[in-house]
Amino acid sequence: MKPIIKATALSRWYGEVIGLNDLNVEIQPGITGLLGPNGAGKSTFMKLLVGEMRPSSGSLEVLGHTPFANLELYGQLGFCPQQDALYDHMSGLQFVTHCMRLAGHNHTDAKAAASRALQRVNLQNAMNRPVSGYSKGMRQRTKLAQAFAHTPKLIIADEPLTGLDPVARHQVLELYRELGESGTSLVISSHVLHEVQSLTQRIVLIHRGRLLAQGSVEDIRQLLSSHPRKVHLKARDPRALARALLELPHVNSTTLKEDTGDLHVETRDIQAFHADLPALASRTRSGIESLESSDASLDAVFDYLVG
Amino acid sequence: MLHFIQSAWLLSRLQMRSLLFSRRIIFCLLLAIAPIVIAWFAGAHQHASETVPFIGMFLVLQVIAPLISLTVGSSVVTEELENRTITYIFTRPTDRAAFFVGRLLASTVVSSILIALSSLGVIWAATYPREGMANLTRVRKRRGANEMVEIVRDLPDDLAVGLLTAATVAAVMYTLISAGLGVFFKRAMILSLAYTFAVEGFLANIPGSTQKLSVQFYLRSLFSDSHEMEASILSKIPILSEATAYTSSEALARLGVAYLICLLIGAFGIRKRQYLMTS
Amino acid sequence: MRASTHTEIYRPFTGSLREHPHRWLTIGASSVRQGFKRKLPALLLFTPVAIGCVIACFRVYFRFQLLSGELVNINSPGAAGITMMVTETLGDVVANIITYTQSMAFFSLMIVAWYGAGLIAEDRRLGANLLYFSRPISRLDYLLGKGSGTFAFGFLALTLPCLLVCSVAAFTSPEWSFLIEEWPSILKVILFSGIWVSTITLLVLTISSLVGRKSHALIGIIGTIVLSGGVSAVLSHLLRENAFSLLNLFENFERLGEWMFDRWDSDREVTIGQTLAALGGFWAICLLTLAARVRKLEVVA
Amino acid sequence: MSESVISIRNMVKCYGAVRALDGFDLDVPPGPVGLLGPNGSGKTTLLKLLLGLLAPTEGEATVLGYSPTQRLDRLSVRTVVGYMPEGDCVLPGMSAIELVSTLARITGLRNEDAMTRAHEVLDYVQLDEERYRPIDGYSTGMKQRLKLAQALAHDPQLLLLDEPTNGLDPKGRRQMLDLVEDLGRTQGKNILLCSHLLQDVERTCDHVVVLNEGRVVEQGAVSALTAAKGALLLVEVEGDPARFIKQLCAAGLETITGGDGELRIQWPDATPDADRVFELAQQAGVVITQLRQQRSSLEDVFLRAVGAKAPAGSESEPSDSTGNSTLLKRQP
Repeated sequence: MKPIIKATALSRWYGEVIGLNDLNVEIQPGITGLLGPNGAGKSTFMKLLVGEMRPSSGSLEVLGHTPFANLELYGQLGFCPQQDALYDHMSGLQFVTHCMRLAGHNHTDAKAAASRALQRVNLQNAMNRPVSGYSKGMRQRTKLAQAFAHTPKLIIADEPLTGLDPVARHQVLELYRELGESGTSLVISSHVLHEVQSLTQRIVLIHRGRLLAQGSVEDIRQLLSSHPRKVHLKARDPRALARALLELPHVNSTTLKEDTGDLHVETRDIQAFHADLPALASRTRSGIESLESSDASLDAVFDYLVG
Repeated sequence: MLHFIQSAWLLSRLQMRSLLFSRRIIFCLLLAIAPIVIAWFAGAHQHASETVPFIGMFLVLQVIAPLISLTVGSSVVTEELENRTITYIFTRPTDRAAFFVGRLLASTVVSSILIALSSLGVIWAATYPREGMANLTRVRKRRGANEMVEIVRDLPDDLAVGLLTAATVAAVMYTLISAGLGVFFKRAMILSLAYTFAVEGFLANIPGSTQKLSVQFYLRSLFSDSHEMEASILSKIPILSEATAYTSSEALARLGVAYLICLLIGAFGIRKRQYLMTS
Repeated sequence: MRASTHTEIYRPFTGSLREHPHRWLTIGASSVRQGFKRKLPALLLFTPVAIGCVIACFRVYFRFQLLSGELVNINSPGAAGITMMVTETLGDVVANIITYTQSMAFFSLMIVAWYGAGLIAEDRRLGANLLYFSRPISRLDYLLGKGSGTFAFGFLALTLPCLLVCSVAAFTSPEWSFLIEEWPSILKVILFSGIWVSTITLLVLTISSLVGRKSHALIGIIGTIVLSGGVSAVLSHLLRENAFSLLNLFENFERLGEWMFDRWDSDREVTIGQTLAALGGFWAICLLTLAARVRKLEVVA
Repeated sequence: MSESVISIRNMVKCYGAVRALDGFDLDVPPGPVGLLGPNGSGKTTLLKLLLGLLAPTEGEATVLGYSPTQRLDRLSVRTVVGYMPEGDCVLPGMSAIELVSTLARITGLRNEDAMTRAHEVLDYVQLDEERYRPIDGYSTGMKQRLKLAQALAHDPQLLLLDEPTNGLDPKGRRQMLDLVEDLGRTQGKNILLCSHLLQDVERTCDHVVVLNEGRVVEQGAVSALTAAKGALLLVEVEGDPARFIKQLCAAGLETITGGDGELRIQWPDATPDADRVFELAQQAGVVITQLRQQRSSLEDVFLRAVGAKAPAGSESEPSDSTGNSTLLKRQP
């Protein structure tokens, strides 16, 4: 499939501060998580995607267009900015209708599309109240409504989850899942990794302005062979289990946490470990209570890569 | 083209509403009322044909009109930029020039109405008949007994018209200048204040042809050309005597040309420029 | 992934807190230290004050030298004429000091404005009020601290140079005659400059508390001074009513100076009572606004 | 359980018509305590009340023996309480060491104590050579740690932390959580931690209080609240689970298959015996990659307490992406 976003040797700097440094990335349609530590160039990349800035060198194509002030692209693009900035004296409905009218729709369809979008984000009873009275979660959902009201092909969301309480965060995530399923491509930048992982397996990791890793979390984890896999076991008799595990050839080390009774096992070959475990468990009868490999989590991958 | 006009009209309505609810407008109202109050007090002591030119020229045209239009005009671009709502407009398939023209239209309408009302207020306050006129006669007596007789209550009407046109033109011009500066520079308000009171104040007040570069010069020619100024104090000040070089129609033509050029520069500028919103 | 225990050892604090720690003094001292961190503005602002002070000292020094006659040997022809002319230009010492104080008033205002404008405005913009008021300080401590910081700059700009000039006068006057005869006027000079500095401190802090940023505060201060001067001039001209000159801060202080050093020319229409009332009113407005704004600052914390 | 650190009686705070705090009693135990609640549930108002910055409409509170609602204790309570504000806050034009020592001196430390204490605290939060640089060059992580340092400057017995990990990147977040966990658990400081990121609260706090619309709707020890209810085993299997399921049913264990190949085995009695499951898996020649007891997370506790239904009906992990019944249709 044709990539929705294609960046070749893209770099952008402000004075001596480097934003992006020779970034080459292709993003396929679907939901993609854009990750990276603070100051890695994520927000610079977002601003270039939305056409708020021109690249200093290299080229960038979004849906086949060069994004800066490109009216044709903006018809198919929705942007949900990070700052919590809205027109406080307008109501939610007026704001989204205003945005739709600017996109060239006449008053009736604009109002209809706006109320549909606001219903979809669960703001139907608050949409006629001025935005100044909205909670942080409601403002975030209003911003999102204006991003997908005109059913764009691609929605770009910059840190949509920070500062939201769990209730609002759930609703926004559900919304993104629904949009993803309905065929709209999504690029979401966030620091709340476990939320991003619950939304999509495909991530793009940017660090110091360059592409560090791309693909599904599991595949990236496989590539990181230098890091042994970590497994956590809880058992009634952890010492017996530990002794037995050490006999397995591919187990590097087992550490026992006395306060929580957890057993941390590091192994070179995770498949072999999983294959041998059932036999070992039934043989030692050490009463395993839980077996978790938190290693494939996005947090762990992020740690190994970014450190 | 229709979409351009439609979005321009939409954005100007939005700017109109946000202006009317903002604190700027209260500041402008105070500025508009000030000359009226002064004219009211002055009316008790001086004859209208003396106060109106004095207040009109020095207070309204040189201070109040520019200040009001700068306050309103500088918010055309910088207001949305500062509270970051510009992203919603710049990621829409609308021409950015429509954003500039639309909001400029709303600001110009607001500032010209305010300043026109303020000048009307000045004229009304100066000519309002009041018992205070009694002591006016006493003042006249010392300067020559016969003058008391010809106290003329009403004002030569072309002086009033002159003040109104000059004030409105001042509003239109200065709103565009501050909006244009807003397109290119971050601190539009301070820059336009500097331009109006420092640069123009300097250019317009030294004799010589450099006066033609300043808006004030043309405003003066608009205002002073409209009536014979023999009796009023303005003729006594040498700088102003050169103002009558242009008739009001010539001055209007030149200002019109300048207006168009600035408008085009602003429209193209806003399309090309990258607006970085610092976090 | 459980967290490994933290290797950093956290050492509890063994010392004790002071009983009455004069918290406002700490705030004042830190604002002064902050002010003098940047050298260039300090240099630019304080050089005119230094030059003025040096000139005043020399004038006073020559004045007394001429009196004692060492400078010009008496028997040379025409010496008397020269000394007469020079003494006449130098004028009486106290008059010298008063003119010096009034001429430095403007510079001291600029210095106090530059250092004081950001004290409350930048605190609000950068959220420092959250840090200040999560400490056991009352609003009075905060205000006293900021006020003392600004006053210190004013003191350095005006009162200290005046004291310097007076001390030079005292040393050079024959057998301390200046000190013995004129000591009340020295006290008056100190009082006068003290009042001026505290008034502009109040003005600067009030405006600083009203606006959001240091640059806006500076514009506000300059605006207030120019506007009050301009409005009072225009009004008094237009309405031929001199009561409006009460609005102008500088004129009020001129009259105050004349009255304090009993050089009051009687045919002034504005009486000293009105001037003092105007100053009192100004102080009241400033203190009320400051109290209200700082209360808002604390609750926002 | 020793005497509570904070005890609040019938606390009411009204801003005009809005009742930010709706009259509630609360006893906060010593040690690290999490304070949860959706936006606008009264958390910040409560913190300001404890600091003595706000006077309540009714009710009173005692913090470590001081009563911040009374006039005389209003200021002195802040000598034993350290507050880490949420937003960015810095003293203009100062470096880290100046900021911490000035604030320590303002609290009441002597000059020499303030300077040594500032260095100690900055070492603790690992702001090494950056402490001499002006703060506007700091990253968000360093600013958060500096805020924690200034709260620790006068060694308070109670720490009020407002969203310490908000907006941090994962590395910064881990450093901050290590600090908070060390302070709470190893150094034994009393902490009241406000946060939206419930994973962080779960990791650093022992006790939790949930506020909603100005009232306490849930409180208790974290371990108790998230304890496993009933013996439900979640097993993730590689390869074809069908034979394994047959084995399980044969052994009389009722099994439901979740969305992404996750098996839910309902154990008849309360104590599941995982070895049996491994034995069955070995016989079925199937590889188990994940096995854990079904425990509700703090997020589920929070969502239940705040009245928003947990996603997908069953008390599953928050990261369960197979939410068939989406929240969109339901009223929040």
